[in-house]
Amino acid sequence: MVALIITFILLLPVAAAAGCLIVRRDNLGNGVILITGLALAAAALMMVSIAPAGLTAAELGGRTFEGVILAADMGLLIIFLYYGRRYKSRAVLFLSTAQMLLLGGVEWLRPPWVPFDAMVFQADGLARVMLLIINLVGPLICCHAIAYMRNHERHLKLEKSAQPRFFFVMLVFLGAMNGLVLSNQLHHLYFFFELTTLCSFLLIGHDKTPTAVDHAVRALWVNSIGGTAFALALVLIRVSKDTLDLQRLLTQGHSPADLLLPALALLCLAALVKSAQFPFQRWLLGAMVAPTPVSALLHASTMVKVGIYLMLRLAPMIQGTFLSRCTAVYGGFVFLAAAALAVGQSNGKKVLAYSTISNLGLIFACVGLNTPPALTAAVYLLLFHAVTKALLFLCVGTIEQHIHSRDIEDMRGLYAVMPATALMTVAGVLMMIMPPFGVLLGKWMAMESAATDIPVIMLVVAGSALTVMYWARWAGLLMSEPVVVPFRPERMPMSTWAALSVLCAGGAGLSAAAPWLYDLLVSAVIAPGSLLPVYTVHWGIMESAAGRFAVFPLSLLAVSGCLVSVLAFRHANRGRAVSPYLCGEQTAEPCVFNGPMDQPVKAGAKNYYLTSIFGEERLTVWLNSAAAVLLILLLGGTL
Amino acid sequence: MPIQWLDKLIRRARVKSPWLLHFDCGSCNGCDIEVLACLTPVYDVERFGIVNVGNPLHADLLLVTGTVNRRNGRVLTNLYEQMAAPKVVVAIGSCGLSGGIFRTAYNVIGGVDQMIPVDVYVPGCPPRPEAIIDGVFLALDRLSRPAKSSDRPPLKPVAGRSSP
Amino acid sequence: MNHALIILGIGLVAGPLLGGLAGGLDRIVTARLQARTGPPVWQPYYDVIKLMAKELVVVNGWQAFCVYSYLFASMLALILFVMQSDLLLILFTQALGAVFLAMGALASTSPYSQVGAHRELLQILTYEPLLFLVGVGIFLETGSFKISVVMQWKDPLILKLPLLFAALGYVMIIKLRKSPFDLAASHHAHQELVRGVFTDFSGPLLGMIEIGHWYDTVLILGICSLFWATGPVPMAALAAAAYATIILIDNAAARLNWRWMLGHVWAMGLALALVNLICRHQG
Amino acid sequence: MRTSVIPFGPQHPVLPEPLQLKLTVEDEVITEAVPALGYVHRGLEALAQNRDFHQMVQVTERVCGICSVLHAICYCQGLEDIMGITVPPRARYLRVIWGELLRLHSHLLWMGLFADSFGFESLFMQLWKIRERVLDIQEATTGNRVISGTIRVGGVSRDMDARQVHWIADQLTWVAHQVRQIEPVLREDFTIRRRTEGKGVLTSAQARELGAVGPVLRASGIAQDIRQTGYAAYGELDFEPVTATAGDCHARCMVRLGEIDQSIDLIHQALDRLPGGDIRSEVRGRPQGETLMRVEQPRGEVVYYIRADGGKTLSRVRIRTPTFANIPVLVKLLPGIFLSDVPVVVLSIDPCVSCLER
Repeated sequence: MVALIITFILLLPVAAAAGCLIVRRDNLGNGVILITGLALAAAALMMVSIAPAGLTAAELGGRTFEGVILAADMGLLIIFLYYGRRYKSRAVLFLSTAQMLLLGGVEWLRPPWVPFDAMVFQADGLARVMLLIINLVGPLICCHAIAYMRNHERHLKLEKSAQPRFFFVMLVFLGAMNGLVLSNQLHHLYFFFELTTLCSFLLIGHDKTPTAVDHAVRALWVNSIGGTAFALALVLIRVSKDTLDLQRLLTQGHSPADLLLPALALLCLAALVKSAQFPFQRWLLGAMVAPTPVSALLHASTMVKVGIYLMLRLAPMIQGTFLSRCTAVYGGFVFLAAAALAVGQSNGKKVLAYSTISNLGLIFACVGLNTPPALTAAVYLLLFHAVTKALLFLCVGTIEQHIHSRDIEDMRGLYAVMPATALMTVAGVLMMIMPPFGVLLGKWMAMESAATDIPVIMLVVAGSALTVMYWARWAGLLMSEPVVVPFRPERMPMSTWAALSVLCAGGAGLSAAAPWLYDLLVSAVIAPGSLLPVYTVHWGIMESAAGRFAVFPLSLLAVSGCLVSVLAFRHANRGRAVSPYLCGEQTAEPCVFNGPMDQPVKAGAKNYYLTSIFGEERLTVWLNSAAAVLLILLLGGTL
Repeated sequence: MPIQWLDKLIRRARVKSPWLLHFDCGSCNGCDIEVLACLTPVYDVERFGIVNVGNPLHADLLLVTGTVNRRNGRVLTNLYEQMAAPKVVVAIGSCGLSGGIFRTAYNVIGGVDQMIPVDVYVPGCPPRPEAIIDGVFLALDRLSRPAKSSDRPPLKPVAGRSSP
Repeated sequence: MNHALIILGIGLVAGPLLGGLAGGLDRIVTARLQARTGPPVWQPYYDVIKLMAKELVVVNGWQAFCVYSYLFASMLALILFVMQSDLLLILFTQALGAVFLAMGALASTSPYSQVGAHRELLQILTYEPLLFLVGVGIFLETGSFKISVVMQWKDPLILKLPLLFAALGYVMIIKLRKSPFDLAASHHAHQELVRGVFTDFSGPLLGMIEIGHWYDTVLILGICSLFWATGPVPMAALAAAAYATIILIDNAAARLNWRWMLGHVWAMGLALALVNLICRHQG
Repeated sequence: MRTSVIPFGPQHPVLPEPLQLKLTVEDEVITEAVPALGYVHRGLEALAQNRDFHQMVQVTERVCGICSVLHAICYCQGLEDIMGITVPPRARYLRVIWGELLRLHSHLLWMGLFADSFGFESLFMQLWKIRERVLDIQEATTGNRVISGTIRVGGVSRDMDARQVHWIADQLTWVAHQVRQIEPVLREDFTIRRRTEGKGVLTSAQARELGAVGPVLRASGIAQDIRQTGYAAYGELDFEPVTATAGDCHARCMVRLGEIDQSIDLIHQALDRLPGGDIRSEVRGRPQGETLMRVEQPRGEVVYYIRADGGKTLSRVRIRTPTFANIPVLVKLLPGIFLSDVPVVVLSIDPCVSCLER
């Protein structure tokens, strides 16, 4: 049964991708995508409902599989080299060559040895959480992409549709992610890690504009740094240990004498690069040129989470080390720094990108703290951030196609134009910052667990305040213009509507169900052994020694409060409408006052972006330098 | 019975908490500084719960000083329309009543009642703070009565009210 | 269950009762400091009753949504406090209220309202870290974020966390909208932003904001009183003393601008908190 | 950087008078300020053509309720100049006393509003409490609190007896004592200095170039005071113009604070030296000719140009008020400051829109 599901979940996306490439007919292709999505979601849900299990090497044909993976690895690197030559990127050429040499070296010196009884693919607690994210959020984003890409190509006036290629890569990516989280052998994981890099590169450059290509190449070489670090780590582990098996490494633990700790530091570096932490954030910012579903899938919900996933895997091994402690401070710093930069942005997608980096930083901080409560916080943040951020990205994508701008200022009063999307955007924003929603639950857990670590908590509280600032002003101005029109959903394609509303409802529903998720999923990630659970759950109230969060009661109250507020909104619309205060010089036109020489003047306040304090040009250099110092500390500390 | 009691409470609260908006139409400042003086320690109208809120959306009481011309008349009407009912208007000073000494000047339309309905007229050039407070209390008397829509004649169309 | 309902009732009533009273006393004390007599102590109730009975005048219906949410969050925060729940959760809930108020102000296009909303957000930005650090400090002393545990703590926290209490002073001044930090909305409109965030709220909505502010006042004074939580008398005394000090500062200071507020409060407040925390827990 | 456009006025709680400033703002920093006027314009000067020249005194007093006596004095001095009337010495001294009382109450009023503009409400209350005493003196000596109506062509219409002179001196001693108590707050208080120092700086060269007048000019280090020309009885009294060098809002406040002391001193001097005799000379005939008369008001120099053609009414009265002269200064000072400093800088020139627009 398990073997079947794992094989299914790995091979179906690839098969469907091939199908997309072959079919080349819109309706049929869309059908393939939708059915694949449904099947993947069902498979992931089934996986959650059965006991942890896996596939052993014997079941996969032993050495043959190793050979396939090695060949694929080399194939990937050759593709990298090809793109490096084509786009004249020395960095890519150099880093890919280095990886080839490292891999070849390890193969030649001490080939990875996978005993027949070793697990190759394993679905344990953490993998199941990741599978849920990938296979529930991923297909929804693909569903949204159907209409999005149609509009996108209409807008670009393409003669020959590039959609088959687009969906091919998207689906391959889903398969790669599934493989990545299921892999139990580090060198297999490396292959999938590189495969996601390739998918990301192809999707960022999808539009083939000079900017897109430029940013894609940047993403490729920056991520190659991570790949190289990963390959180097493989060599080091291989030299010091006789296995690349994650489970065995975990049970063996580490001894300071061997090279495991530097190897772990290198893996940590690979994770940071993949998650676009400072000072590697530029590739993610550049990646925003990609069509928005790509940003949602790769650069918010799933691919950037690979770093977190890797760290969560390694967390038990680095427990109590300087590396772990350093990661906590580093993560806290990135949380603050990226939030500060987000305040200075008016480009919606950039705000989302910085917010993603910032939240990933917070998760890194939690992983670095490496206590059971902190790891619980990390898993909750991982889960809810993926859902909420996917929703927000898709909303911005939908808005952008409608108003042809992604600038926050242009979204003023969006409610009058796109009521449904505006409401869902506001809901998404509120889910990011407000109790009782999941992201805040995670943040609450993070704060409670970070409270004993004074440097980290200082960074986290400051970053948290900045986060509120940039989200709240965005949500506020969506409702800004006087609302006179009755509620009337704008016309949007069924697939868009379905994706947005399922994500929105799912985010809210999952938030309310967070206490049950704890027993179902999360506790298995944190305490696979016989440790006592961190939180006790009863009546939907999560309680630990340090604190208590009444998730379910608060959710009920929030729902009732929201209903009352909606009634108030409807009631208020029946009140007498007056123009806003304009010092007595308002005119019949909204927001226009009689100015000097009796001329009408458009009044209006724009948001504060505080560029003199939080400007990108101003801060980035300093923040990057600080992050680099922390990073050197993090890597150097292990030697 | 509870309704009556509530009604009484509300009317009492209205009398006890008049928030005023002061607008200087075209005054010489004489009346304005006397209005301001009402707020200060010697007269201290906050004793009666009167607060100068400076915002039509919050105010119950519109104190207008000075003569009306086309330009400030437009502002005056705008402010009056932004106020939430129940509201009362007190015209202060000879100019606010009729145009006063400037009545014959070329840019003067006349008193405040040329633009908006006035409830209480406080004469004087300028009226003393005591007189202004007295006028406010006369206006409060009106606030404490149940408001009828017939109390408010519709605004007269006056040239210059809407922007050109 | 009965017990819980009684506590719920106390939470609901304490806000308007104590908050309104505190508002009335504030106005009398302020008036006396200004050589005036001032209004009767129940003046805030008159104001609110009057506002609630006014015509419903709206600029944008979302204001109503936001105001109700604000009031709801403020009530919830106080109820959670009275139920001796988790301190961080309470802080998050009150932040929710503050954010809704700012969003309500953003819903109006008037520049005064908009600028006020941004200043409100900047104020949240300024005081939030300090408020959370206060929670962290209490946690580090007592080992729990639960107020029920803090209330059973035998020693007055202020003796251990004096600098953190000073940092809380900044928060209280900002949160109670007092000079020198009443930047987003002043009690009496004589500032450049008219009434800032409140500018475009009118009648019943303004009344509800006022009630929400009562809840906020009681909550912040309650958090302040946790610093001497050995019994109801010292708690009340500490809160009263802090409130009186803040009124005094309010009357002896000009309003400063937000740049100064952000820079000064972050530098001073975070330094105070950091020094206090490090001295107690890593020294 | 995103720009916002904010209408500041005509109805705005910071400005008691209707004046609109269209402010363009970037993150609360003003980039452009355009004033819009005309809300208070009544057409006063034209009234001179249908009032006789005695009646016109009452109109000039109402150019502005805060500068009332000094407008009347300037106008009457102009007519006296045209008609060659010598004003009795007692009337000249009484004019000085009322003029300085007016300056006193105007400066206290301004200082209160100024305190209010940076949010120091209790200071506003204290200053206005002191000011009430000055108004009491005005009321006791003229019969009216604000607009006195005692100035006539050829002299004044009311006298004061010895008992009143004594009483005024006592009251002023009290006022001086109160002001001395508040002075350190205005001078030293951290928050006030934070809000006023370095805000709206006007160099002396700029002040000259833009034609600033009054305390604004003197705060930029230029010791120019029209009272030094010696009109009314000023030639017989001892005083020096109060100046400051910084040219910012705090300096303007300090100049006005100095002038409060100076006014109290001048009134004391005038009361001490108050000569006996008539309070009004006889006015005969109709005026003919033209004149230009300057008087120092609380806000600075006011200029009256009067032309009479021998009729009962005057053919032209032209008033150049101090605020009119200071508006270019204001427009120059606003760009570059914070939105929160707009009220402080606007009030620092002590704008009198009623004067400005007449």
